[in-house]
Amino acid sequence: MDDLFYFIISKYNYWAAIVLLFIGLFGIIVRNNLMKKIIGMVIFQTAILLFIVSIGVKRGATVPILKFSLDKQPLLDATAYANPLPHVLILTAIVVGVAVLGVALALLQKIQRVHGTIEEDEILEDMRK
Amino acid sequence: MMDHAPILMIVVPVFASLALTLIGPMGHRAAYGLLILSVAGSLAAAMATLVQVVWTGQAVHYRMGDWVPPMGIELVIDHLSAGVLVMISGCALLTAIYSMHTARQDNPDRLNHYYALFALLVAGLMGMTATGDVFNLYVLLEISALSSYGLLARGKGRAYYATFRYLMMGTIGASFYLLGVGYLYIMTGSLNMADLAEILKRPELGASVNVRIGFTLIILGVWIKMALFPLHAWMPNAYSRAGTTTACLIAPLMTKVSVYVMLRIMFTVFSVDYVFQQIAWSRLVIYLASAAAVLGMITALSQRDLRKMLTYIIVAEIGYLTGGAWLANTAGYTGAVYHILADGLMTLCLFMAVGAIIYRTGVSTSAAMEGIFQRMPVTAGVFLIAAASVVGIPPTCGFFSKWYLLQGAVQAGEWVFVAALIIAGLVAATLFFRLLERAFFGRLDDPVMATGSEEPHTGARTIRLNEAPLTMLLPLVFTGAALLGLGIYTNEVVRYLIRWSVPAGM
Amino acid sequence: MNLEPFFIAMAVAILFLMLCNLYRVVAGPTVIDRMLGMNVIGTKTTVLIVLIGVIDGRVDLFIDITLAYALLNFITTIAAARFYQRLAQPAPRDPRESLVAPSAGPEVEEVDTPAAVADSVRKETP
Amino acid sequence: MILDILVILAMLTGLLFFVATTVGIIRFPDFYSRVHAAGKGDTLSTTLFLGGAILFLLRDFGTDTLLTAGKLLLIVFYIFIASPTATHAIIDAGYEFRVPYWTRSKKDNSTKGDEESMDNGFYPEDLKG
Amino acid sequence: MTWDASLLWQFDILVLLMMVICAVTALALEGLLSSAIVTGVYSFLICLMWTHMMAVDVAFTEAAVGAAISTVIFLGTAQYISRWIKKDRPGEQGIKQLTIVIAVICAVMMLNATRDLPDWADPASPASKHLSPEYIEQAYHETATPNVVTAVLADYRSYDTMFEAVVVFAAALVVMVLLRRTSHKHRKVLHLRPKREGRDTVLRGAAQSIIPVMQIFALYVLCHGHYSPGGGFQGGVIFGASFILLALCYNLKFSMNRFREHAVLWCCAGGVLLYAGIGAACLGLGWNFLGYAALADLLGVSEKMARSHGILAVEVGVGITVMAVMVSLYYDLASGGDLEDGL
Repeated sequence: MDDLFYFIISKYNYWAAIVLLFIGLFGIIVRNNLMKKIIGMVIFQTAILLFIVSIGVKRGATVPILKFSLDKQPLLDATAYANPLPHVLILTAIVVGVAVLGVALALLQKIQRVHGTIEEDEILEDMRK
Repeated sequence: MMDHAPILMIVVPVFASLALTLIGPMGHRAAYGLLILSVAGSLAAAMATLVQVVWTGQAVHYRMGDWVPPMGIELVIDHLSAGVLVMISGCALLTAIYSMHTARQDNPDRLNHYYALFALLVAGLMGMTATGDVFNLYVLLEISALSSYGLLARGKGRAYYATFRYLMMGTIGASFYLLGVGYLYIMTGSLNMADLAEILKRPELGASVNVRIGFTLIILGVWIKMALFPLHAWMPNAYSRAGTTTACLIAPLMTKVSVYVMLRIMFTVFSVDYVFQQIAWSRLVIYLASAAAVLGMITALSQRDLRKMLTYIIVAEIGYLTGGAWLANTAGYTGAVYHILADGLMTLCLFMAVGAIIYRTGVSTSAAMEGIFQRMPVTAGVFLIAAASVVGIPPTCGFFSKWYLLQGAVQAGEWVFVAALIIAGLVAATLFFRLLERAFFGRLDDPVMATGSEEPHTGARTIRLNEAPLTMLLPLVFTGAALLGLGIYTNEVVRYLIRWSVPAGM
Repeated sequence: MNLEPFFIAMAVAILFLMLCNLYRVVAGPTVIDRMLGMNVIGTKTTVLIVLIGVIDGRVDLFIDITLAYALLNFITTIAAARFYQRLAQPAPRDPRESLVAPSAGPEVEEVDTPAAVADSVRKETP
Repeated sequence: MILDILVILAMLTGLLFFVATTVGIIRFPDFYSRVHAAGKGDTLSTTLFLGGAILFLLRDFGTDTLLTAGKLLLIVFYIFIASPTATHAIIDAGYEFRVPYWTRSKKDNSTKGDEESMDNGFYPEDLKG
Repeated sequence: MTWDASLLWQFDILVLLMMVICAVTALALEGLLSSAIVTGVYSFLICLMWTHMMAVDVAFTEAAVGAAISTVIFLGTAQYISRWIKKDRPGEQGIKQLTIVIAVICAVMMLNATRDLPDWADPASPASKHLSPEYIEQAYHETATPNVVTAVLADYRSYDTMFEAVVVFAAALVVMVLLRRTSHKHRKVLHLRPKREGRDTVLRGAAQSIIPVMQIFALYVLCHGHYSPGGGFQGGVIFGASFILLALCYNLKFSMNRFREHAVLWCCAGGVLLYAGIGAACLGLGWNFLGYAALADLLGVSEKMARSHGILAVEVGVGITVMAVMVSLYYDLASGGDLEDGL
């Protein structure tokens, strides 16, 4: 029982990330509405970010900002801090995500203006004319 | 300055794009000059690096901020990337020169911003090729993707939906790549390519299912980006609805750089042994590539729109490249790398020629080809060379890449791929023969042509010479000459450049 | 006195309340209800971040996030409210524009090519 | 010790108000009353929680903790401004949309006695999306 | 078995459960605005998750982006599109179903493969052993920056960060190129906002008291990034959000009079130019690109402090760019490109 419990505890974060990933992918593939596709894309991206941030977690570790002792000496024990590298990667990736979101929304406005709809099948019909 | 060439070729276009945004409405000519200057600077730096790499026979390393590699980011330019870098900046320079009339035609307003995005795209592609860090590659991938969305959406009204689909697929591809990098990072703890390669040699990682998942995800992401056959649906519409300059810039470069990334991941980060022994599906790729080559060409045959036809030819060429890379022998690899260079030039040449024809006739269907030999002899001549190269006729470089690919396929015993190469070549011959027939014997009083060309119903064959402007013609002719030159100097290119980059264990 | 278990209990309790509030977000029925739910969840997030900081023992690093939340959560709500205020006025809508986007008007410059001239002539004649 | 008890008291009271808010948000029949519950209860309980945190910090008194406590006070202050204003804006939007009030008679008409049953015809169409 | 010493798993599981609920709801709802708002809640929750994973910088960014910018630009776009989805038509689902089957198979394989991944929060995992200890142990000695994330972001991997700034700059440029209209022939979907001087007083009062604090706070976040979570990006977003708040509480014109479109564009490019310019200056002083230690002689400090100052200067560049880009995105997206009337 303990083994199973330990197994769940040590993996649930990855499971959640993968489930969210495929929920997002499902949204992108299945939904007909382009706005929904964008929302699916956002969820898809955040799931990946969640996965990568999970890599940086260490048990019993704190924020990767150095602690100082009373005589102003930094505490430089690597096990005491979470892994900073994934945080850096994800910071960059979040920014990229916002940039893509902005461009996608701008395109959406243009599509609405040109085709009068943001439903994929109606746009395709409109283009066939 | 020589030491800093690797970074200069990436940063100079970035500075140019900033300047183009900042200086505001400074006139078409100034913007055009600035763009050409920056891309030429980039090309000069790339050439310098190439010379250095070939001269010393060693890869050039550039440490960003003087940090030692696994901690900092480094640029690594070896024989493979040096060649691709010169190809990218060269194609970009030719397109930049070519863009004088077409870019203004496509962008009556905001030409500066258009050129700024142009420069950013070049910077992104150069950075992707030069970098030695897998995450940095992701960031630059997104830069090139974002700027290409902007460029593609400058097309006519229906380009928006095509661009939107491209954005969705591109984001999914980039995200898969990022997830794959995450998997590699969680198993190894490193992001530097050389360091990753070192760590991945450990046997316990070789057998790990998660490393395999990471590899699969990265390759899948790159395949989406480069439009390999079942994942290519976004490409034809996006490229064919774009403006002429955009198409000339993006069509040859984006897909080729993605192929380069695939090679980099397969053979630098992972190894030949890993890819062809641990990955169960590696043999299936050849079939995928064969299908891409044949189906791409056949679909191209059924297109009426010239640009769409060329896009489907790209789909087929991607099939060649992928197949060559996954043949797992030296000849196939040589063919694939050589074909990156050759196909970049060839696609550029075709798109430029078609762009010039569309610019003069105003028609984008194959009817535009009617009588081109009489009206635009130079353009038509270059088009002929490019077509010969796609089909694979000896003095052009297309022949030699096909030759290596065939040789590799025969050595590997992949008869499906051999058949696919031959069939695709024949279909391409048919395709271009039809076009060239119309171009040579075409009648200008053809009713189809009457809708678009000048002096529709004169009856008599009074044909005025109506060649494209000089700024379009020069790069076009140069590209045509380069196609021949690359073909003639195949031996040298292979001996000094490609042989050096063949991965160990091939 | 070690208050950490108490804080953990508080945090989990607030999370349960958040789960209940999520019902309002998910079920609606109107958008404004969802906005309300979002606002409430935002405040609870603020509190939770402070609690996590207290549990971790380094509150000073978490406070900036909280302050950012307190300031920015406001913006979203205002934006949504603004949106509905604009929508509340009945207005005739014409979302469909001409097929060619005005910013990328290639026809303007195409005039110098002969084909375009022929094209424009043909358009005018009927 | 006394501070500890104060912390516990403040946070428990805060939790109580949070519970009240949640009950209000879930159970109240119409939009206006829900906003009322959210606006009042939430602001107060957040204040109480953050007050608890301030008290907890002041257990070990020093310049650092004083600074942090000051920032927390700032947060309390701005939540005190922002949260009611946001609620006001929401109410304003609903009011301009002429969202109807809930009245006893309407409730009597519905057999289930739950707000869900009358929602369908109750709110303007535009508000549901 | 050390699970009892692990992180607060009850907490995580609740948050993750809520995240999944939000994700499903956001994709299932029919109204697009509702989905946008549920996405906002999703971003709150993920921010909470990240705070709990001790990724404060990431959580800060997500707070700034998710709580303010994403939802606002979603709402801004929603003015110009139809706000209801139509039911998916049955006939065209064949290929989609095939894709879904493939996706589900992939999901099962990936879920199965997590067995092989290092345990979550395991201090002995390869990622925690290989590179990160060196960063943590050396960053302070080499850059005088206690916030390791800032040190890695703006010094060790500053090349990435430069291109991150270029990405947002490119996004602003693309959105502007796409949407900005010079002609006013094709007018908007929604009409002009009615004059409602009286009832906006509350909002304006609140805005007047909040905006200055917000801007000072943004500057603090920007400059204090060495010692606490925050830095250029977060500070920039908060500063940009203050202009957005101004535009929301008054109107777009009011905000644009204070921060004109030209100035926005200049700031967009200027920030990146500052960043790349510092890199090029290092190159000119004989070090490699972005080797801030080159500035030591110029500033008259040690190399370590020169790196610290370099990080600050670079963060200022990122902050300027991001601030301007967020404002620019809002201007263009919320007004539909004609800059007449925003949200």
